[in-house]
Amino acid sequence: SMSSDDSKDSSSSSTSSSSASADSGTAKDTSNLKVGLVAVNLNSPSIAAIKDAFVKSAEAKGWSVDVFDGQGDQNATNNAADDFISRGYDVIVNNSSPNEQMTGVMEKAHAAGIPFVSIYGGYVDGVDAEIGTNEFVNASLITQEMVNRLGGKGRVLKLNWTVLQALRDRDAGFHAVMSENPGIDVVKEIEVKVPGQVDDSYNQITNVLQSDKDIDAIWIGWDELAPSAVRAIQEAGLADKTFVMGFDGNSFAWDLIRDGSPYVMEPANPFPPMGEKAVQAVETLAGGGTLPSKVIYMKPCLMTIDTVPAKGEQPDWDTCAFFPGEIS
Amino acid sequence: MTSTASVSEPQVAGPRRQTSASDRLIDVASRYGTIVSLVVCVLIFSALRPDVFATTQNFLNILNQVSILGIIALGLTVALVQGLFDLSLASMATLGGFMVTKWLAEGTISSPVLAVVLMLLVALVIGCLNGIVVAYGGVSAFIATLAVGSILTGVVLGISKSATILSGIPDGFLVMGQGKVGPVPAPVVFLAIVAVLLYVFLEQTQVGRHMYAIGGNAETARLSGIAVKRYALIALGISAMCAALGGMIVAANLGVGRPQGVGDTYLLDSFAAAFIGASTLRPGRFHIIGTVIGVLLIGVINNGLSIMGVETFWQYAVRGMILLLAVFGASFLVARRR
Amino acid sequence: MTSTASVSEPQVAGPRRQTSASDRLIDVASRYGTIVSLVVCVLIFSALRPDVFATTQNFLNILNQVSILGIIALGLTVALVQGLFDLSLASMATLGGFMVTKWLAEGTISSPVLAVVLMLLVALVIGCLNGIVVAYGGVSAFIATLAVGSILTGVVLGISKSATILSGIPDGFLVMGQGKVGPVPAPVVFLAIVAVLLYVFLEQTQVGRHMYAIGGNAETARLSGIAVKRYALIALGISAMCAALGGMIVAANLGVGRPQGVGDTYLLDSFAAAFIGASTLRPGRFHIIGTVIGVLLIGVINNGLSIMGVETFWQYAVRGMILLLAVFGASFLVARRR
Amino acid sequence: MTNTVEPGREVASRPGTLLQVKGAVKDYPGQRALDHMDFDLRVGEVHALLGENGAGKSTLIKAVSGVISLTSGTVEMDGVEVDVRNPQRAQGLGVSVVHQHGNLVADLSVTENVLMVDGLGRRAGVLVDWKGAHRRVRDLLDRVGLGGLDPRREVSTLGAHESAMVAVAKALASNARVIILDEPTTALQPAEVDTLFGQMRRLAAEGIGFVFVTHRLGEVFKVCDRITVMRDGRLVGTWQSDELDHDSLVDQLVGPEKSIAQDAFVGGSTPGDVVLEVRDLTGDVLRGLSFEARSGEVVGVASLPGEGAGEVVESLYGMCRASGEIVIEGRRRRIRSPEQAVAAGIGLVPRDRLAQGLVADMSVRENATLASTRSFVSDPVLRLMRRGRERIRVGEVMDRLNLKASSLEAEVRTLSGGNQQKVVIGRWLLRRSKVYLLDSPTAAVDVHTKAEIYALARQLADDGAAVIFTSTELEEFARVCDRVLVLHDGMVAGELSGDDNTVNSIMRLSFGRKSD
Ligand SMILES: Nc1ncnc2c1ncn2[C@@H]1O[C@H](COP(=O)(O)OP(=O)(O)OP(=O)(O)O)[C@@H](O)[C@H]1O
Ligand SMILES: Nc1ncnc2c1ncn2[C@@H]1O[C@H](COP(=O)(O)OP(=O)(O)OP(=O)(O)O)[C@@H](O)[C@H]1O
Ligand SMILES: [Mg+2]
Ligand SMILES: [Mg+2]
Repeated sequence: SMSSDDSKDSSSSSTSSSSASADSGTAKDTSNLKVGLVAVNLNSPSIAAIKDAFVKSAEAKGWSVDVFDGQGDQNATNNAADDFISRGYDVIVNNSSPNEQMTGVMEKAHAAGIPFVSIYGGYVDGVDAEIGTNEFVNASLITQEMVNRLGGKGRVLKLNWTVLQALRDRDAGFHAVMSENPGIDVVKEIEVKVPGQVDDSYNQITNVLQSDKDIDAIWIGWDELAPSAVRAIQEAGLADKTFVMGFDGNSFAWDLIRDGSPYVMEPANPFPPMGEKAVQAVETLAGGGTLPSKVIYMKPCLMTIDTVPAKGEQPDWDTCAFFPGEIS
Repeated sequence: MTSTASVSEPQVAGPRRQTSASDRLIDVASRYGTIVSLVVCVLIFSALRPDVFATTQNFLNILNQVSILGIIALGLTVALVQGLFDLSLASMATLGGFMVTKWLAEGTISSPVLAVVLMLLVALVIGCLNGIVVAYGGVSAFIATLAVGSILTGVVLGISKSATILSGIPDGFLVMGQGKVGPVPAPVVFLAIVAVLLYVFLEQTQVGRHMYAIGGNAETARLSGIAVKRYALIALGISAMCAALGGMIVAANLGVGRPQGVGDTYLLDSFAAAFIGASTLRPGRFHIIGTVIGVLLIGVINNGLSIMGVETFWQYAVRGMILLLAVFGASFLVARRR
Repeated sequence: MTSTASVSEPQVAGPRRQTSASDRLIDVASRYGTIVSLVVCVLIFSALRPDVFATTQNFLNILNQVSILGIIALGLTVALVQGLFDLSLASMATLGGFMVTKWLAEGTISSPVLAVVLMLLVALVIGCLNGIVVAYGGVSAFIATLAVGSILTGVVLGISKSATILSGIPDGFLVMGQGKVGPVPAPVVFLAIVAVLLYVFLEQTQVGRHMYAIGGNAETARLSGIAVKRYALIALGISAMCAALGGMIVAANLGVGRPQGVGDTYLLDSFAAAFIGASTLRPGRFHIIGTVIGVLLIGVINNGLSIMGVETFWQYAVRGMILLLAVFGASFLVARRR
Repeated sequence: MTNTVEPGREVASRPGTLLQVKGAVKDYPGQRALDHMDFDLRVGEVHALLGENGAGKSTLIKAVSGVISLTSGTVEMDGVEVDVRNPQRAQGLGVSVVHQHGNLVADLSVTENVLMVDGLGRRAGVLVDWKGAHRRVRDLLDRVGLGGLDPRREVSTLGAHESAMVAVAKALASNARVIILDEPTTALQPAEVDTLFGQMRRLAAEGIGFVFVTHRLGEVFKVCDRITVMRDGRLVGTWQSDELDHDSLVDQLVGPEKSIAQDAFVGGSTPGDVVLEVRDLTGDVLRGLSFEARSGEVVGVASLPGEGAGEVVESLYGMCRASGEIVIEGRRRRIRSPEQAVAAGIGLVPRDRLAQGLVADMSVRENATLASTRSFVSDPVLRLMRRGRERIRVGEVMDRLNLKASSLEAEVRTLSGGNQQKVVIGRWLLRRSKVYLLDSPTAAVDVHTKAEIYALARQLADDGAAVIFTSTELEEFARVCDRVLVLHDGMVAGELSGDDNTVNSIMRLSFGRKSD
């Protein structure tokens, strides 16, 4: 089976992978598929964006999609997927649940001959297609950009919640870059308390900045913490000195970047295109075809004050720059 | 003073006179309100989606969906019988799921059965510690279990270094969450066993009888020679064991040991189920059958609404309204009764 | 029974005899246990990090950090005085923060003051609805507010489409969370105002005293002609208003209107604070000063541990242990007293 | 139950009918508590409302004071029909009540309790005027003979008798025209009863009408102008109090089919072996008390409140700390908790039935077997309760106690007071206790049941147990006890038996005077 090494290739070639279905010999009819999509929590705007894009694109093909929202309960989400399988759906789509927590579902799907397609679930054996991003690579690149902005020297505060796998990958990227940049002093690595992350991050950063004003940058694991970090910096009177960077691509984070706040950049994950890409993968698999790679890594867009789209708009996911070097 | 012996009325004199029909209606409505709501919900969902909702498969699915909530809520019911709020059950569930997978994955313990039993014992000990703090320290259960819950959260995060256990979990353990007995998923089997055991325990045993007595009037129980304090240990021990069992089934179902957030999902819902139960059949008292009905009501609402494809925000709103109606129907009539 | 008329001794009043010194010590310890714990925590943290912890700046910082929890917990205290668990305060806080920022960002209402007042009124109405369900529907507050909380969650999610509001919020509103009065942050000012108002309300007004009467014995209060039901509306109305105010200050402080999770952060902690308070000064009763001490204790522990740079998992664990000790110290002695 | 018409003896100065209830019916699920009851109260009279436990007295009072609504029937004030839908309305009409249960909130101060109905009074529009409130309450306390009591004290720190008087003060606080007292004297000492009666007469002279409920018939003739007797929710009759004497009143109360042996105590069988031996009991009040009780004996323990009788019960039952030796059937027992007391063979019938004796919403059967569950378990491991056996044994015991309940599965709260008391006694019969502590077992119990309880106390002793008995009604000692220990200042002031066992001598000793 494919190892994750293949993924690097696919990420660069992902824009052209949609033609893969052509080579399938035993094409089945894919005109009215019945898709069961399970999401662990549709309250999250990114998960909801993936779902919306998937459903829209699937319905355009004449498929029917049934959506289950686990409302935070992974166990219920898995059971719902099992239920879809036993009710004879043609495809199971996992929207954003960690795939490692769905291996039982995959086994049942395979036993029933049903493809298991995952969006942003992290690749594990048993997934027929994973449409996602490489968080380790993205984190390494953006952290390097932070180092560059600091000119290789500075003091950095890090906040993360390493319970989630995607956030652990980003953490690994951070440490990989740090190990090569001895000039950067990691003042403190704070494990944020979840739930209560927004308030906790605000309090913890405030507590640090109270006694240590010499912080050049704050690295946060995901952009939900951005307003807290920005506010704590402003309150400490460090808005001109300390900057913040994070991840994900929530619109309120773009607002912060656009406003010229201390939150200066993040890689924004292409959630809506992931939904569309997943529909293509489903079509291929359900038609009896094979994908060139089981892992389809999508390229994020770098968001800075220069690249952030106007309010209410999306970046051009296909052509946007990822590497800072691509901007100029 | 001897003359009273001659009074020879039949000892058991029935109610003095007939109850009015409306009285009886109110009585029935207050006892069966939540059950009626449950049935109505099932009927409505069945009518709207007969092909999907009203299938054996889906009913098994509903049971499967609620099994973990059910196991946790049933344990909580034992604690609530004595008026003890157990808020540590969320982190107890997380601890249970995590520790077992850790032991098994790292080979500390190779037998899944042994690991599960050991974890249940650990939970029992922690629950008893809760009980000691409550009974002998005189701390209200609410704050004691909240504090212990915080400690447990810290312990799991410390032991795990926040990392989820992904691989090395033997199939013999996973079967606890993913296996089936005939058409019946394993978690449902566990739910049934826990429900029957705790029903017998609370309704049919001496200890259960004493627990209800303590819940009804602790002072009377104490003056009747019951060692009241000991029962807080038993109750919170059972509650902790059920929470740990629930957490282990989650871990077995997902095939991973998560270090955080497993139990929190079930915390408020398990209280909701028990409180719904306390307005069923025996208004004002927590009991196993009531909790089972509360759990089913929550399960049917969640399943029905999601099968109908109702938008998430509507699911929250409608769920709240149905809950309100279910309990309202019962209590409104009780209140009018005086 | 005729001969008794001659008995003319003075009525035996007052405690039977002198309290022993140890009795008095126990009494003092049980009343002041949590306060002592608070002082001890402050002293220890000050000794360990005098430069950082024991500064005016940091004490203001602690107050600022607990102000929102404090406002919510104080409102909850009013409900708890009557034994009403208000679980809707989490989503009430979320609703409060989100709606106001939405109105202001979209220009529905341009005056921040007007928006805040309007939101408080909306909260009052929702709280009163809670109260109506509880008082007139006879539903237990626990389940009623849980259900209403679910409805509110759904409403905010529906209105917001899960999107957070960040831009377009006027400074006039932000000042509520970010402004200062002299060196004192605005949230602390709000906390102080709420604490004083509710203290006077509960201790010095007829309505407040009636609430304590109802909390002490609702049936007696009813027989005494207090319109008991009405007070559930008032209490849950106040609780909802405080929750909404807390939510608005959160929004103003960070400058974002979040559609979920704002209030949940404070739910258990506000109960914890109130329960700690109920083991302070007047054991067994909820009161404003007690809750303030509970809030401060939580705030000092969180701040101190974070300043000491203790690892997060230790923070959870140590916090749990300190809470346990603080309340244990008090209650242990009370329990021994009988 | 013959004459419902009372021969008019109208006094010119008090002509008006203040309150009138006509055809009152109240149905509870399974039971009709009031059955076409009629009642009237005149200006300036004290009107006794009597009946056995469960006759419907409290129900009638609740209907008049807006606590419950009648199924049918009317209430008139000053001849005008009124709708008393809630307690507030009743107060508006000038009706003030001391309810039988739950009159005070233990957590609150005396002032707050006394002024709960009337309001504390305000200063500057909003804030409570505490000074004024305390002043008003001090005046009221003065009037009920509690002049020295600090109105700021919490009610939970008061003695039972003080609470009772505070409850009366609460009723007097509002400017009521009708004051209803539902068993106000249950916890009162004789002197306090007299104080209360003095107040009632004074206020009656001012034109206030009193409804007075009691089970102590002596009180009725002392203070009441008229007497209404009810039975099974129905009116038996209304009389001027001088038309009845004690015996004819008892006949009306209990009805034709029951009769009460007037002389309950026929002297016990000769006492057997010593069952209980107490040596050198020392506690808060007790100063080295020693006594013994033999099988077949009913031993009374009397003292003024707070002078030791209560502490004897509490320390024998492990409810308070006391030193000394307790020997039961020759074995020295360490009793530090009720659990150990029960294990030693002691059973307590507590004074406060509802708070300490019963689990109100459990069944008769479950309440009865609460102390003896161990003898009903299937096996030592699973310990399943054998309900069939429970039912049989409880049935036997309750037969013996002559219990009246709709069934053994009825919730015990639906029973009348006397029958509830029998359930508690039955609990210790099932446990086969050797020593019974009967702590005011006849409080709030009707004449008929009282007689039954006296007989039971005797019977327990005759069956071989030792019975320790206390009461707030001193003449009960003479009716039940073989001998009475009178305590004064924590020590035995004297022991009375036979002809010496009289109310007067008990009282004299308890005040520390030697009996003549
Ligand atoms: N809430 C209730 N529900 C059902 N039955 C009730 C209720 N309250 C009273 N009863 C019944 O109504 C009858 C009359 O009760 P009530 O309290 O009026 O008696 P009472 O004359 O005051 O007796 P006591 O002398 O013991 O106080 C009793 O049989 C009682 O069991
Ligand atoms: N005037 C009196 N003379 C003698 N004994 C009395 C008198 N009045 C009451 N008693 C006795 O007092 C005892 C109960 O009184 P009470 O319970 O109020 O006091 P106590 O129990 O000693 O006080 P405490 O419960 O506070 O310790 C009974 O045994 C009763 O017979
Ligand atoms: Mg009565
Ligand atoms: Mg006493």
